[in-house]
Amino acid sequence: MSQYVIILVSTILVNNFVLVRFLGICPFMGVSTKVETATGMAFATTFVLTLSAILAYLMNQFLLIPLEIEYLRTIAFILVIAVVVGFTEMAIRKTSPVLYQLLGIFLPLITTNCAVLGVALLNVQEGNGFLASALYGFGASIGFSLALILFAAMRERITAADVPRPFKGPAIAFVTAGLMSLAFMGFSGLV
Amino acid sequence: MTTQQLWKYHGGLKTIPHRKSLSNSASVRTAVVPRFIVIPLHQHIGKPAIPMVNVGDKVLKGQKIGRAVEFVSAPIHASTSGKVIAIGDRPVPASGGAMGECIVIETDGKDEWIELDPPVKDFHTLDQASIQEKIRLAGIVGLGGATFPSHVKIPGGGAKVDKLIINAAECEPYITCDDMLMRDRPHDVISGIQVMLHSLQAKECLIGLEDNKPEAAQALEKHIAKENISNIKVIMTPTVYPTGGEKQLIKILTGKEVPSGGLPLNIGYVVHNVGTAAAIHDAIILGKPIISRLVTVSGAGINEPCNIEVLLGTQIKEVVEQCGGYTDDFEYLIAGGPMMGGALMNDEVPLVKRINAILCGAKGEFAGPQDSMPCVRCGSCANVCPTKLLPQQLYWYARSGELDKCNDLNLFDCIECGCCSFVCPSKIPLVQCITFAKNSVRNEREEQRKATRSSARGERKQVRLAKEAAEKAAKKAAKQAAGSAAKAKPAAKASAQLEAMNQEMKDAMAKAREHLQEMCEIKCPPASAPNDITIEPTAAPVKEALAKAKELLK
Amino acid sequence: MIKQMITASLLLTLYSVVGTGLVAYTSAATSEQIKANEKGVLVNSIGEVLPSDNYDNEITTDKITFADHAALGTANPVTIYRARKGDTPVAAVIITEAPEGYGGAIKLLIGINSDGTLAGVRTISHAETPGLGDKIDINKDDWVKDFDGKSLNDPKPEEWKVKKDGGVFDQFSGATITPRAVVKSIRTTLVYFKNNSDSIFSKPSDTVNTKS
Amino acid sequence: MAFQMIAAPHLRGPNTTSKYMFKVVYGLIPGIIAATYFFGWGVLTNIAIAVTAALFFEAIALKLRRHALQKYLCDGSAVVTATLLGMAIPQLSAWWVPVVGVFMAIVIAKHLYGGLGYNPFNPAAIGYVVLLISFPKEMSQWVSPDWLGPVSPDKLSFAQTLGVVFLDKIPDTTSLDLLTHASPLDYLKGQLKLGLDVSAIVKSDPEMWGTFSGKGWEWVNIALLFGGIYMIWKKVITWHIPVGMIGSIIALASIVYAISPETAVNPLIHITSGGIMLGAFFIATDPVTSCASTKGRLIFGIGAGSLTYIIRTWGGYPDGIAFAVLLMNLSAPYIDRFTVPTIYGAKTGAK
Amino acid sequence: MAKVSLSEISINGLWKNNPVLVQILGLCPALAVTASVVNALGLSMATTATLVLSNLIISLIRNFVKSEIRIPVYIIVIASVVTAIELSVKAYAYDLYLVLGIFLPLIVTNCVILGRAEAFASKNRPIAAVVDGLMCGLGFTIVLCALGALRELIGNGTLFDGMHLMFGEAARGLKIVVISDYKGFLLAILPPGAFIGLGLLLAGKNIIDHRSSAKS
Amino acid sequence: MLIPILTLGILAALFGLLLGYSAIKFKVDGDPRTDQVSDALPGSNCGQCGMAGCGAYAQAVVEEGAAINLCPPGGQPVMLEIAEIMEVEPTEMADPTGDDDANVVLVAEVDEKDCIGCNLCHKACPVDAIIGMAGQLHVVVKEDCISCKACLKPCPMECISMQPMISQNEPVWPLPRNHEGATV
Ligand SMILES: Cc1cc2nc3c(=O)[nH]c(=O)nc-3n(C[C@H](O)[C@H](O)[C@H](O)COP(=O)(O)O)c2cc1C
Ligand SMILES: Cc1cc2nc3c(=O)[nH]c(=O)nc-3n(C[C@H](O)[C@H](O)[C@H](O)COP(=O)(O)O)c2cc1C
Ligand SMILES: Cc1cc2nc3c(=O)[nH]c(=O)nc-3n(C[C@H](O)[C@H](O)[C@H](O)COP(=O)(O)O)c2cc1C
Ligand SMILES: Cc1cc2nc3c(=O)[nH]c(=O)nc-3n(C[C@H](O)[C@H](O)[C@H](O)CO)c2cc1C
Ligand code: SF4
Ligand code: SF4
Ligand code: SF4
Ligand code: SF4
Ligand code: FES
Repeated sequence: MSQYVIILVSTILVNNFVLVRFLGICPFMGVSTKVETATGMAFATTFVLTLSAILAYLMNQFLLIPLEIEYLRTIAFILVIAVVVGFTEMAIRKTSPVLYQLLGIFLPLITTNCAVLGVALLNVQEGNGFLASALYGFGASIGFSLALILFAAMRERITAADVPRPFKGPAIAFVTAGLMSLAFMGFSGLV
Repeated sequence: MTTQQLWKYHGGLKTIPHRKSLSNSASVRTAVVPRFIVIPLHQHIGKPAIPMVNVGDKVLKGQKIGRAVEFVSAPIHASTSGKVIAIGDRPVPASGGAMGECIVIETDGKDEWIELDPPVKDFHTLDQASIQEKIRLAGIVGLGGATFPSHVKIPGGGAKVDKLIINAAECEPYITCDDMLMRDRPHDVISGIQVMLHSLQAKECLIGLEDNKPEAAQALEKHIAKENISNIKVIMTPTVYPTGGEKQLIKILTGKEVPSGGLPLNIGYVVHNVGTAAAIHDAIILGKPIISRLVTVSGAGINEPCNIEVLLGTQIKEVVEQCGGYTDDFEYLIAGGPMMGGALMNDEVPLVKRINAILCGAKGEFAGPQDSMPCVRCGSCANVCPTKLLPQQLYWYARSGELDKCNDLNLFDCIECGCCSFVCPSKIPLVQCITFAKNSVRNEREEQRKATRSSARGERKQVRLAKEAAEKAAKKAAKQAAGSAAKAKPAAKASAQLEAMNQEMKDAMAKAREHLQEMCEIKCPPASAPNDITIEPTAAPVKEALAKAKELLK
Repeated sequence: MIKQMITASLLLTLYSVVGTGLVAYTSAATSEQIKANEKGVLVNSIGEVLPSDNYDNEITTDKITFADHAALGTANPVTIYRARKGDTPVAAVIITEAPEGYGGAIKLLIGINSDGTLAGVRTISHAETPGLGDKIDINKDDWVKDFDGKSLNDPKPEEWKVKKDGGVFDQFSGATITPRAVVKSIRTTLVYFKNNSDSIFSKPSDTVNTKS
Repeated sequence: MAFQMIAAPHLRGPNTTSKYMFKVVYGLIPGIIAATYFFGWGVLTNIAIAVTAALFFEAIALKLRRHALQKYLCDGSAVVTATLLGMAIPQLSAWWVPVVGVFMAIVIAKHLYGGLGYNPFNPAAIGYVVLLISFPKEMSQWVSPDWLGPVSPDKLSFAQTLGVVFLDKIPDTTSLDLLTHASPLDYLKGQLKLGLDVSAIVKSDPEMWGTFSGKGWEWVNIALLFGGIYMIWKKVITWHIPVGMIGSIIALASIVYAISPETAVNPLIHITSGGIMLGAFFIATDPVTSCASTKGRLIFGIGAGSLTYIIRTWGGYPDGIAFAVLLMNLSAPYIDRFTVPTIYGAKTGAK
Repeated sequence: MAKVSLSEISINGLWKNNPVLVQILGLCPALAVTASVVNALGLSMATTATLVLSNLIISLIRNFVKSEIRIPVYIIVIASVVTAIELSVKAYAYDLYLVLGIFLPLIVTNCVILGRAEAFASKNRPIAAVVDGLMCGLGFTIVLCALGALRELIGNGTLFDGMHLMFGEAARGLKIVVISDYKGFLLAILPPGAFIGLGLLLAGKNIIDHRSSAKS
Repeated sequence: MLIPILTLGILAALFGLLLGYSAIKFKVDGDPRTDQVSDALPGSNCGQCGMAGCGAYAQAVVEEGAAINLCPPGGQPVMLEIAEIMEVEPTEMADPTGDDDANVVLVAEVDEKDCIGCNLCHKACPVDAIIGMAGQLHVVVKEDCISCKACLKPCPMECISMQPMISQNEPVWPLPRNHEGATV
C-alpha cells in the first residue's frame, strides 16, 4: 500500500515529470496559453499516459521478454502507443462528438509527447509491476496536468504584464517554468 | 424622522471630503435670462428629439421646439421667448468636446410664457395614462444624472409597483442642489411624490437621504406632518458614497438587491430623484414643462459658490459669471460632481438637464492628471466597490484586451461610481479603463453585427450582378430572337430558350432571396435587420441616399 | 475496402520488417561489446576498492544476493561479491545502503578484506544536498578514503562515530547527518562481516541470469 | 478657453504606493529590533547590504528598461523585498550572500516580468530559495543559541561583525563553528531523524531552547506578530492570509500532535519558530503575488500553512515557508479564477 | 511545395527556424542533458544523426506511403534509426550512454524529428532533406551546447569538463577552469537553472534579431 | 534475427489492418483543403498555434479563417504553403515578442474633390458599400465598409484612401497610458 502512495507522491510532486524530470516539455510550453485548452489537454494526457503505461507493461511482459527482444522496446512501445491513440481519436471523433471536443481533439497532441514513451521506458527501468506501472503512469500524468494547468493560469496573467520586449513570449514562459520548478524543489525529500 | 431598519451594501467610501457647506449656506439665486440660449436636442437617454421649428421662427417660453420620435425619448422646450436663429451642430457638454445638434434662440428678454394647460386642482382625477402623457410632454427626464425619460418609469400593463423610492441621498461631494430644493420647496417635492404614488398605484414612498442633510429632512418631515400624510417616510442613511446610486439606495433602505442586468422594477420598486419629483409637480399640477433646473455652482475656483436656478440652454460661462466668476487660481471645470462628473474642455457649452453641478476647481483642489504606478493588487479597489466587482481584474483584462474575461467578471454591472479610482494607491484610472472596456465590448458587438450585415450585402450584390447578367443575356437573346424571327424559322426555339433562361433566372433570384432572408433572420438582431436597408444605386442625388442610409442604419 | 486495408497493412508490415531488420542487425553486431561494457562498469567499480590482481576468480558472477537485509539495516536488495585467490577468500565487496541519509538512502559499495579491514568504500548513488552532504562522493571530496584500512579494532567500536558524536570521523561543516549515516552503515557492515564471514564465503553463488 | 481633460473621478484618496510599501517596513521594525537584540549586528548588516544592493539592481534594471528612475526607486517595494530577504538569511552571512539573493529577487523574479506589480512570484521568497538550494552550507549557519543575549561588548562587536561579513575575518577568540549552529527547526529535524522524541530533544539542549520554543526565535516571532497586527490595523493587509496560514498550521500540528505527542512537534513550537510570523504577515501577504479576493486569500493562507507544515514535517527542508509561499504563488492565478466574489444583484439576478 | 535553395534551408535550420529557439520543440533533451557541455554535445550529435538519417529515409520512401499509415511508418523509421544509434552508443561510448540515460531512446519522441519528417522530408528530394536534417540538427546542437556552456560555467565555473566521456582519455585535457576557486552556483545545474537558462538564451536571440532588423 | 522481424511484422500487419479499417470506417468528411493544410503542417502537434494540434489548426484555417502564420515549428515555408492552398496573401510570421496594440479600424474614404464619378469603385466593392451613380460623386457608407481595399486600385483618380473609422459610440476614453508610453 505505502509503496503505491509513494509512487503517487513521487511522480506528482517530488519528481514532477515536467518540472523535475523534464519530460513532456513541448506540450507544456505549447498548450499552456489558455487554461481551457490546458485543462482539456490535462484530461487527455491522463488518459493516454495511464493507458500507455499499461499497454507497455503488457507488451514488455508478454511479448518482448519471452521472445528476448527487449532491444526492440522503443520501436514496439511507440508503435503501439501511436496506433492505439490514433485509433481512439478516430473512433471517438466518429462516435461521440461531445467526448471528442472535450478530450479527443487533444489526443494527437500527445503521441509526440515524450512523457508517454518516457513513462513506458521508466517503468521498465524501475521494474514496476502491473499496478505500479499503471499508477506510475497515472501519477506522472497528474503531475503533468497539475503543472500544466497552473502554468497556463500563470501565463494568462503574464500576458498582461509589462514584460521587457526581448523576454516577451516563450522566453518569459521559460523563466516562469524555471521559477515553478524552483518552487517544486520544496517537495524534495518528501519521499 | 422615522426610525427604520437600515441595511448595508458592500464597500463605499466613508472618508471622503464632502465640502457641502461651500454651497449650501448661501441662498438660492435665479439666473438672469441670457442673450442667447442653445438647446441641445439630445438631453436624455434615447433618441434625440427632432426639431419642430425653423430658423427665423419666433418661440415662446415653454413652447415645444423638439419632438420625441420614440417612446424612450423626450421632447425639448424653449426655455425662454425669442427667435430661432440657427439649428445645427454646436459644442455640447460631453467629455471629449463632442458636438451635437442644437437649436439656438436669440432671447427677446420678455420671458413670455406660452399658454399653459390650466393647473390641475386634484390629480386624483387623472388616470395613469394621462399622467404619463403629461410627464412625457413636459420633457421630464431623471434629474439625478441618468436623464432617463421619466414617463418610461411608469409601467403600464399591470406591473406591480410596491414602493416608490425617492433618491435624495445626494452623495456626491460638493453638490447641494437637492438639499436646497428640499429645504425651499418641500411642498412641491411632496406633491410630486403624491402624483407619482397615485400614478404608480404604489403603497408607500421612502425618501432616502444622507444624514448630513438634517435641515432638508426636517423641512420634509414638517410638511408631511402638516399634510398628515402617512405613506411617505423620510429615512436618513449614513453618509457613505455612493448611497445615491439607485441600487445602493434600494439595498440600504430595503435590504433587497436589484438583479444584475435588471431594473428596480423587477423587484417592485421605482426610483426617482427629488428634483424629478418637483419637476413632476410642476408638470402635472402647474402644467409647466421643464425649462430650468437648480444647479450647484461650487468649488474653490469660483468666487461665490451657491445654488442657482438656471434656464436650460444657458452657457455655462454665463452661469459662472453670475456667481462671481472664476478665482485667479481656477484650474479646471467639471460638469457634475467630482466623482462622476466629466471635465469640460470648454465653458462655452450650454447647461443641459443632466448637469446638477458646475464645479470650478482651484489649483490643487482636484486630483488632476495622475502619474500612475503599476497595480500592486492591493485589493483596496475591490474592498470599496459597491457592486462587489474586482476592478483590478477588470483593469488587467482590459489592458490585455481580453474582453470576454471582462464580461465574465460582470463588466457591465459597474456603475462607474469612481470609488475604485479614488482609493487606488497606484492612482490607476480604473474607471477610465473600465469604460474603455465597455466601449470596446460595444464596438465589438457592433463589429459582429456589421460582419453579418456585410456578408448579407455581399450576397445581395452577387444576386444583383446575376440579375443584371441575366437581364443582359435576356436582352441579347431577345435581340437574337427578333433577328431570327426575321428568318422566321427557329423562332420557337429562341423563345423556348428565352423562357428557360427567364425561369432559371427567377429560380436563382428566389433562391438567393430565400437565402438572404434566412441569413437576416438568423444572424441579425431584428433592430438592425438589413432587409429593410434599401440602397439601390438610383438616380436620386447621392446626398439624399446617404442620409437615408444613415438613418436606416441607426 | 478490403483491398485498401490490405495494402495499408502490407505497407506497414514492409516498413516495420525492414526497420526491425536493421535494428536486429545492429543489435547482433553490438551485443558482445555491450555485454562487455556492462560488465566493465561493475569490474571497474570493484576495481576501485580491490585491485584485480588480488584475486583470480570471476568476481562478477561469484555473488550472493539478499532481497533485504535486516542485519545490514536495509529493506532493499543487498549484493555481496566475493573475491578469491585460488580457493582462499580474499575479500568481499558488499553493495548495501545507508538508509538514514539526509536525502534518503545512500547506496554504498564497501570492500572488506578477509581480515576484517576495509579495502575501501565508495558511494554509488545518493541524494544528499549538493555542496553540503555530497562530499561523500569521491569525485567531490576524498572523505571516503579516510576509511581505507580501518577496521573494527581501529578505531575502537565505540569510536565509530563522527567527531561531533564523540567519534573519530570528520563531519562536514554544516552537515552531520550524512556522514553520521555513512559511518553507521559501514560499522554495521563490518560487524555483520565479522560475525558471518564464514557463511558469506561458503554460500553457493546465485545462478546468474544471462539474458541477451 | 480650453481647460484640462481628465477622467472622473476628480478626487483621489491620500494613499500612495510608496506610503503603502513603507508601512510594511514600519511593521518590520519591532521584528528587526528583536532580532538585532538576540542575534547581534549581523541582522542589521544583512539588511543594509540587501537594501543597498536592491536599490542598485533596481536602478540598473530600470535604466535598461528605460523607465523613470526616481519614480520607481522611491516606490519602496525594493526596500521591502530587500529587508525581508535580509531578515530571512543567517545573521552572519558573507556579504555576497544577500547580494546574490537580491539579484535573483530584483532582476530575475521582478524585472524580467516588468517590475513592480507584475511579478507572479514573491521576489524575496525566490531570492531566499535560490540561496537555500545553491548555498545550503552558508544558509544553515545560524548564529548559535549560546551566543544569544543582549548585544554586549564581549560578544562580536559591530566592527567585528563587519569583519566577518566583508572580509571573512573571524576573531581569533572564536570560530565560525562556535558562532553558528543549525537553526532550532533544523536541529529538531535532525534529532527526530535519530528517533529521539521531541520533549527529550528540547530538554537536551537548554542553550538552544527558550521559554516555549527556539531561544530568541520565539521573541523575534512575537515581535513580528505585533508588527503584523499593526499592518492589519493600518489596513495594509487583511487578516485572511495570516489567519489562514497560522490557523492551518495550528490545526494540522494539533491533529498530528494529538495522535503521537512524542514524535510530533507541538503547535506552539511550530508557530513561534522559523520564519512563520515573517512568512504569515509579511511574505505570504505580498499583495502582488497573492490572491485578489478575500476568499482567495483565505485559501491562499490555508494552502501556504498546510504546505509549510508538510514540508517541515515530512520534507527535506527544515522550514518550508518560502517554498510554500512560492507554491501558492503559482497557484494564485488559478485560485483567482474560482474565487470571484458574487456581485451585487447576482443572487437575485436572471443572468 | 516551392523549391527552396539549400542555403535558405541552412539558414532556416540554424537560425531563422531554429528547432529549439523558434520552433520551441525538442525541449526535454534541451533541458535535461545540458548540465554540462559534454552531455549536450553527446545527445545533440545523436539527435543530428537521427535527423539526417530519418530525413533521408523518409524522403526516399516519400512516394510509397499511404496517408492513413503515414505517421506510423514515419515513427517506425525514426524509432529504428534511434534504436540503432542507441545500440551503437551503448557499444562504443558506454559512459556517455550512462549519462544520457533515457533521453537517448526518447529521441524518438523529440518532436523536431517527426516535425521535419512531415513538414520537409516527406515533400522534398533526398538531398534537400539531408541538408535540412543536418542543419536542423546543427541548430539543435548549437543551442544545446550554448545552454550547456552557460549552465556549466555558472554552475561550476568550468567548461568542457568530462570530455573523455565522448572522446576518450586524451580529451580530459580539454577541461577549462574558467573561474578557479569558484563556489559553484548550484541553481544553474539544477532543473530551475535549465529553464531559466533557456529563457535567457531565447531573450538573447530576440535581442540579436531586433538589433539586426533595426539595422536593415 | 527471425523472431524480432516476425514479431514486429505481424504486429505491423495487424496495426495496418486496424488503421486501414478505421480510415474507412471513421472517415470524417470535410473541406478537402483541411487535409491539404493538415498535410502541409509539421504534424508536431505542439499546440503553439493555440489550437489543439495540427489537425485542429488546419480546420481553423480552412473553416474559421484563422491566421495562417501561427505555426512556429512550420515557420515561413509552411506559412507560404498554406497561403498557396488557401489562395490568400502570405504574411509575416508572428513575432512572439511583438506588441499587440489594438489596431485601429481603417475604412475607405472617397476624396470628394477628385471623384469623377467613374463608378469603378462601386463595381469593385464586394459589399456595395460605395454608393453613387455614374457621373456623380461617390460616397463610402462607412458602417458597411469591410476594409478590404478592393476599391483603391480601380480608382483612376487615386482619390480613395483608407482612414481611421471614428466610432459611432459616445466618445471613447482611450486606454490610459503612463508617461513611459506603456499602458498603465
Ligand atoms: C437602457 C435603459 C433602459 C431602461 N429601461 C427602463 C424601463 O424599461 N423601465 C424603467 O422603469 N426604468 C428603466 N430604466 C431606468 C433605470 O431603472 C434607472 O432608473 C436609470 O437608468 C437611472 O439610473 P442611474 O442614474 O442609477 O444609472 C432604464 C435605464 C436604461 C439605462
Ligand atoms: C454612483 C452613483 C451615485 C448617484 N448618486 C445620486 C444621488 O446622490 N442623487 C440622485 O438623485 N441620484 C443619484 N444617482 C442616480 C441614481 O442612480 C438614479 O439614476 C436616480 O436616482 C434615478 O432617478 P431619476 O431617474 O429621477 O434621476 C447616482 C448614480 C450613481 C451611479
Ligand atoms: C537545505 C538544506 C540541506 C541540507 N542538506 C544536508 C545534507 O545533505 N546532509 C547533511 O548532513 N545535512 C544537511 N543539512 C543540514 C542538516 O539539516 C543539519 O543542519 C546538519 O546536518 C547539522 O549539522 P551541524 O550539527 O554540523 O550543524 C541541510 C540543511 C539544509 C537547510
Ligand atoms: C503587505 C506587503 C507584503 C509584501 N511582501 C513582500 C514579500 O514578501 N517579498 C517581496 O519581495 N516584496 C514584498 N512586498 C513588496 C512588493 O509588493 C513586492 O516587492 C512586489 O512583489 C514587487 O512587484 C510586500 C509589500 C506589501 C505591501
Ligand atoms: S486599488 Fe489600485 S493598486 Fe490596488 S488592486 Fe486596485 S487597481 Fe491595483
Ligand atoms: S467604478 Fe465600477 S468597479 Fe469601480 S468601484 Fe464603482 S462600481 Fe466598482
Ligand atoms: S503550431 Fe504548428 S506544429 Fe504546433 S500544433 Fe499548431 S500547427 Fe501543429
Ligand atoms: S475598402 Fe472594400 S468594403 Fe470598403 S469601400 Fe472599399 S471596396 Fe468597399
Ligand atoms: S522533447 Fe518535445 S515533449 Fe519532450
